[in-house]
Amino acid sequence: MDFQLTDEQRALKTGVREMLARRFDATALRAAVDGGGLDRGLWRALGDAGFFALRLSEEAGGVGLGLPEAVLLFEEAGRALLPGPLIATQLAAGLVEGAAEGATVVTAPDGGLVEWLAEADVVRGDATGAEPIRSADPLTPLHRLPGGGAGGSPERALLTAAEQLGSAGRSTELAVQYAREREQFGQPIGAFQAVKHLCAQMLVRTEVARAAVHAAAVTGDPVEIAGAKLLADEAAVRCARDCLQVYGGMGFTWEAEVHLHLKRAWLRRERWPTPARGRELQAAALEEAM
Amino acid sequence: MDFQLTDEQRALKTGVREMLARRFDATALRAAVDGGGLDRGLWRALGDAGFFALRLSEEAGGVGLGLPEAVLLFEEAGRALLPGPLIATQLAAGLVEGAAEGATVVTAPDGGLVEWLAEADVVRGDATGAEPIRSADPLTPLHRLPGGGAGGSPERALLTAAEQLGSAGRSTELAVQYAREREQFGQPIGAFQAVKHLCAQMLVRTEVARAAVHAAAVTGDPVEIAGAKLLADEAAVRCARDCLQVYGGMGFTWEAEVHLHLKRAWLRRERWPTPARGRELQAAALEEAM
Amino acid sequence: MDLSYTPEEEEFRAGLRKWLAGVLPTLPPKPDPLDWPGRRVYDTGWQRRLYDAGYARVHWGASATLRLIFLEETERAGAPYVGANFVGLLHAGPTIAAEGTEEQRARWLEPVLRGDEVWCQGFSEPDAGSDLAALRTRAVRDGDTYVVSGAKIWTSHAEVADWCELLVRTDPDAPKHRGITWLAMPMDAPGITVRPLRTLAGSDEFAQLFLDEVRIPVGHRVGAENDGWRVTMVTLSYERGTAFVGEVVACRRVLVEIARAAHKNGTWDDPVIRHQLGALNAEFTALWRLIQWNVSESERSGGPPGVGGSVFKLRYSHARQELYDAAAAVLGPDALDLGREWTADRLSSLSYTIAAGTSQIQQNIVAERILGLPKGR
Amino acid sequence: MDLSYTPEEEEFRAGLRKWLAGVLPTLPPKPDPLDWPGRRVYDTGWQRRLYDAGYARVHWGASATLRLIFLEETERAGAPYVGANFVGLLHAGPTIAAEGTEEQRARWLEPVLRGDEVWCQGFSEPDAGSDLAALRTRAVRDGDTYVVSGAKIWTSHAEVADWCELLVRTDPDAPKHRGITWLAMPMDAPGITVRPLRTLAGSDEFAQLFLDEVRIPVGHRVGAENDGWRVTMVTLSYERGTAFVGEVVACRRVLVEIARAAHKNGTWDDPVIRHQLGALNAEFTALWRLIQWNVSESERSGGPPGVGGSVFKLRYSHARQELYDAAAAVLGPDALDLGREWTADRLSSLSYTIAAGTSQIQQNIVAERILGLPKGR
Repeated sequence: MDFQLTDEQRALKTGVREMLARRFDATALRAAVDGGGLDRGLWRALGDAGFFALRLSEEAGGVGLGLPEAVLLFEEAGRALLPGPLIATQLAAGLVEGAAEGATVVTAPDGGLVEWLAEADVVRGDATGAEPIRSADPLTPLHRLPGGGAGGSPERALLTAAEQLGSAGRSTELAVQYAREREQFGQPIGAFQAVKHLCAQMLVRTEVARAAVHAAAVTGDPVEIAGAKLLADEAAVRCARDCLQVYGGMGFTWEAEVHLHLKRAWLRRERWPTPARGRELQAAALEEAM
Repeated sequence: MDFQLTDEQRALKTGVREMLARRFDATALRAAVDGGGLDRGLWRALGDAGFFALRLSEEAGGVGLGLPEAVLLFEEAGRALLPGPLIATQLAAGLVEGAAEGATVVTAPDGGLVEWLAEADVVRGDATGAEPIRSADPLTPLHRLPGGGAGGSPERALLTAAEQLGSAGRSTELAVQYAREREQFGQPIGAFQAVKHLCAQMLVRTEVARAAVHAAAVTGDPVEIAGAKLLADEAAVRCARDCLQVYGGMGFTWEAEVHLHLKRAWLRRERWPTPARGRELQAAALEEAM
Repeated sequence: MDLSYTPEEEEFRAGLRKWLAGVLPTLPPKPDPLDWPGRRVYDTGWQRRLYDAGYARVHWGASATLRLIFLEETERAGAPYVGANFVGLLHAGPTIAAEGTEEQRARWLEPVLRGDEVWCQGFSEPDAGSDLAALRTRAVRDGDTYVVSGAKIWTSHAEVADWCELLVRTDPDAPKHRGITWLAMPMDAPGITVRPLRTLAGSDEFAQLFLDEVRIPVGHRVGAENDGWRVTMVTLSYERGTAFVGEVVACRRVLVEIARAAHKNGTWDDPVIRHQLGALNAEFTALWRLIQWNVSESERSGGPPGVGGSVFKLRYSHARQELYDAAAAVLGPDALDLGREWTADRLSSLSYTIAAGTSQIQQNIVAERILGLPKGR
Repeated sequence: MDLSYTPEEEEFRAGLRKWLAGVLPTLPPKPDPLDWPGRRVYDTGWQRRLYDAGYARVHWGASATLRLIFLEETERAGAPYVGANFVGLLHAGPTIAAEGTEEQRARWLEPVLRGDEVWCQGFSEPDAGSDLAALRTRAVRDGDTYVVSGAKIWTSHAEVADWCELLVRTDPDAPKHRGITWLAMPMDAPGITVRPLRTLAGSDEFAQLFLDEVRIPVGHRVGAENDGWRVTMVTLSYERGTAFVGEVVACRRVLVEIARAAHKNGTWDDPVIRHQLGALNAEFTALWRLIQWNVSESERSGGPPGVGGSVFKLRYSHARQELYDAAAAVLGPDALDLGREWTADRLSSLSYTIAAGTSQIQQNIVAERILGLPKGR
């Protein structure tokens, strides 16, 4: 048993992070927030880098890696606030032409919502009757499906959890950095216990979620995945929330990155399984263990 | 509108506090904790002081006061950890001979439990099949009734809420006092924000519960009473819990007063309406307001 | 413990209700949220009607109980929000009423009550948020004028205000609380630049002010030079007092609406949701009672609301956020729809544990000033 | 990311399981909780069986993964708890193994592993709780002997221990962390008084030690004089590492039992209860994975578990309290019955956010040592 990342996994993570820092920097993020639509060039670049083909076998032209590696990728995507129907497109690789290469943008309904419906080339699943809504997340255009969301797939849930985990980590990082730099009452606010303990709890939530998400990626067990999403949802939402509290007024501006994490975390929490559904699934698992 | 206490109410509160300090001091408390049984002398003294006859009309030999005054009395009783079936006996005044004078000890089933069954002279209500249990609260012998608890009366609920409120206030007071005196790392622990904020939240919970309980005493409205008990239950349990955290190891000893408040608060929370039931009652009230 | 109102108070309430019922249908349509001049006209027009009907004076001078009834009834009736008159009626006005000279009161108070003049607030600065007293906007005396330079943030209605209540540093060498002065700055003075500031809710409700050698007459100073901190505390404790009355009434209404929405979409059948809403019902009932308690206390003491306001603010700001979290739980995916009123309100609610003193600062105040816990070294 | 075990590890697990299945039915009946000598006999007897079967060495020296498997399997099989051997195996033992001389290791380690000698701990003092380094028990050098006077608190198994790992102050003038020394005190030395200390759970599980000029040979010192703080930190970080493995396994079992009880008394039909238990299932699964992560990390670094143990402890202590709160919610009025196992366990769980570093202290550690936030002035 060695639950740490392998050297290859570390290298993959670093590579993706660097690629995203280059291809989706602060300026690109601002442009996306201000309603730039889906950046097809970036999508293609992601395809070229193997983002979508990651789990496709090498014979099929893919990278041939597994769920744990996909989780690392989506953590980085969540951390960078990368926009677009990333998960649906990766899951379509090998099934929908052009998806693996980043030439085709694929979306799919999830939890009563469809992301990027107007910009997608292919919709997997039934989006009949979808109506556009004014999305609370400036990085994700949304359509609302009539009726509630049906079930979902554990793989989608796991990759969503990975995005939440990356976002939670980033919110923690932002809060800590701000707490080190911002001075009030003659010292960095991070020297005050109230702020210190907020940050410590952010780290705890993130690390517990990380253990859950990584383990679920290794086992692929649907119950463990549902539990991982539950913890990752909570980590992402609460870390963004606490980061906002650490930032104070400065986090309340449109320019700060903080609110983007909160809104995206709220959105991902609506994907299957929602926390209420996740708790029911966990309870059902307990029932089986009786 | 003047929601503050009147001068008479203040005097009553002070009078009861002083009487309890005299008649039920630290030594008496320790004796009661160590299983002294019900102190009949104290019971009689409470009767003489008008504790039980408080709401009986003057014509009937009572004090002729109302629910708000009763609430102040039971706040003090909760604060002092006064043992015995106080509420059942006060509610029996004028109905059960000797109750008003403190000559008769009256108990009544509540929430699936009966307090002081073996020591009571009169039981109001059905205690058939009651079995003794090892009570978690060293100050209250308990019997368990078969089946769950039936409904209860708003008056009982209000007076229970008053006891919870008094206990919450006392836990807050204990924590603040300890935080001022206990030194660690070269300063009183109350100078650390973590401890400071625990204490501040204790006060907030207590004061919100106080507003709720006092208002419910004035209006006598059953829904408002149920809401007051919900808030007072939470204040009593969480303040005792936080007081324990402020005390650290020192609160974990049998000798410290802290645990007695926690255990009694847990017990009172089981009286009707329990928090779950209280939330349902509040939801039902919302439904009516629709 | 008396929650009943006097016959005079009941009469005031009945008269106000009747008046509101008559006047509200005659109001013009609400302006677009981005139309600042239109909002000013609308808000001050409403204030003028209140003034003419004799209700304007309820904001200061009158008893706290009458103010409570006024805020309760206007909110209940769906009357316009205080809006552009907020700073004038609830911040600058009370400050001038308490600390201004006879002449200053005569000059500034009446126009606020009549809706003739609008005030904005210039307290916070980018580097002085929680630590408000660390503000650095400088005022240098030049004869009978202060020359002011610096930057302010979180100013509402700056675009359409006539006056700005400004905190400036007049003595940079004094301990930080002792070198601050309160000035009334005319917003048409040369050297003022207003730049809109977008919030996370996507609104341009606030602005930044940039001040470049703005000249303000010494006669516009309220209180003594370097005594501005004390002068300001009057305003802030006022804000923590009855300023939220209308909001609590509104929250109780929203809670019923959320319950109605839950009935409609079936989530009411989920006990988890039902308990969440039930707990909030108890919470907001208690907060209403706490307001009544605070008002009674301030009536007795005769002064502005005490630190008890911090207790209220701590709990209310949290409860308001829980209310909109509950709304989101009921709405499910619809909570992501900005077209829903509660979605925007949920975003604004996030500022409640931050603005006008973060919850962390409020907890320090409660612990140190009410509970007497020592300051840390 | 590999959660599978090596063939050797699987073999170890299978062998242990088989051995446990054979040996557990042959154990004597459990002693009464108040019978300290009986408990010592029982606990050390079990340790001796482990030793004879070759499993004792798993506590130190062996890989953290083998220790993990050992703790998991013994707990799952319902084997006796470490009990009286706790301090020897998990505190004093690892300290001596890491910091003792060749001679000290030879003298003290084997008897612990064989269950021949029992250790207790003398760290905390009434005035040095969270601030452990403020301890005041004095040791004065007299030739090749330390003469020790003072008082210790929260000592388990003091009545039946052979040795006490003791922290004493040897240099009162040095900064508080630099004047502390670690000593092994024989419990039969003259001058030691043991007084039972009753906890809020009503048990006499702990004792206070009063030391009156107790003479301890210099050769019983582990590490250098005045270096005891560093020596001790090894022990404490060990405690925050894998010490809770068995408990997490036990918590997962208790959770299933609570669900069973909920089924039985009908509370399972209440979604509020069901969601509470479901959330705990996710929580304890994650805590188990976090343990595996921490063990992997310590295998890689080769040293004792790092500050990651604080992350685990913060979350676990809270989760354990939530577990027993959930049990109480399921039990309803029966939660007030001390005859129910969970009622007593709920009371003990209250110490988890306090003992071995309060949650407040742990959060400081996480914030300062992991996140690099500055210390307050």
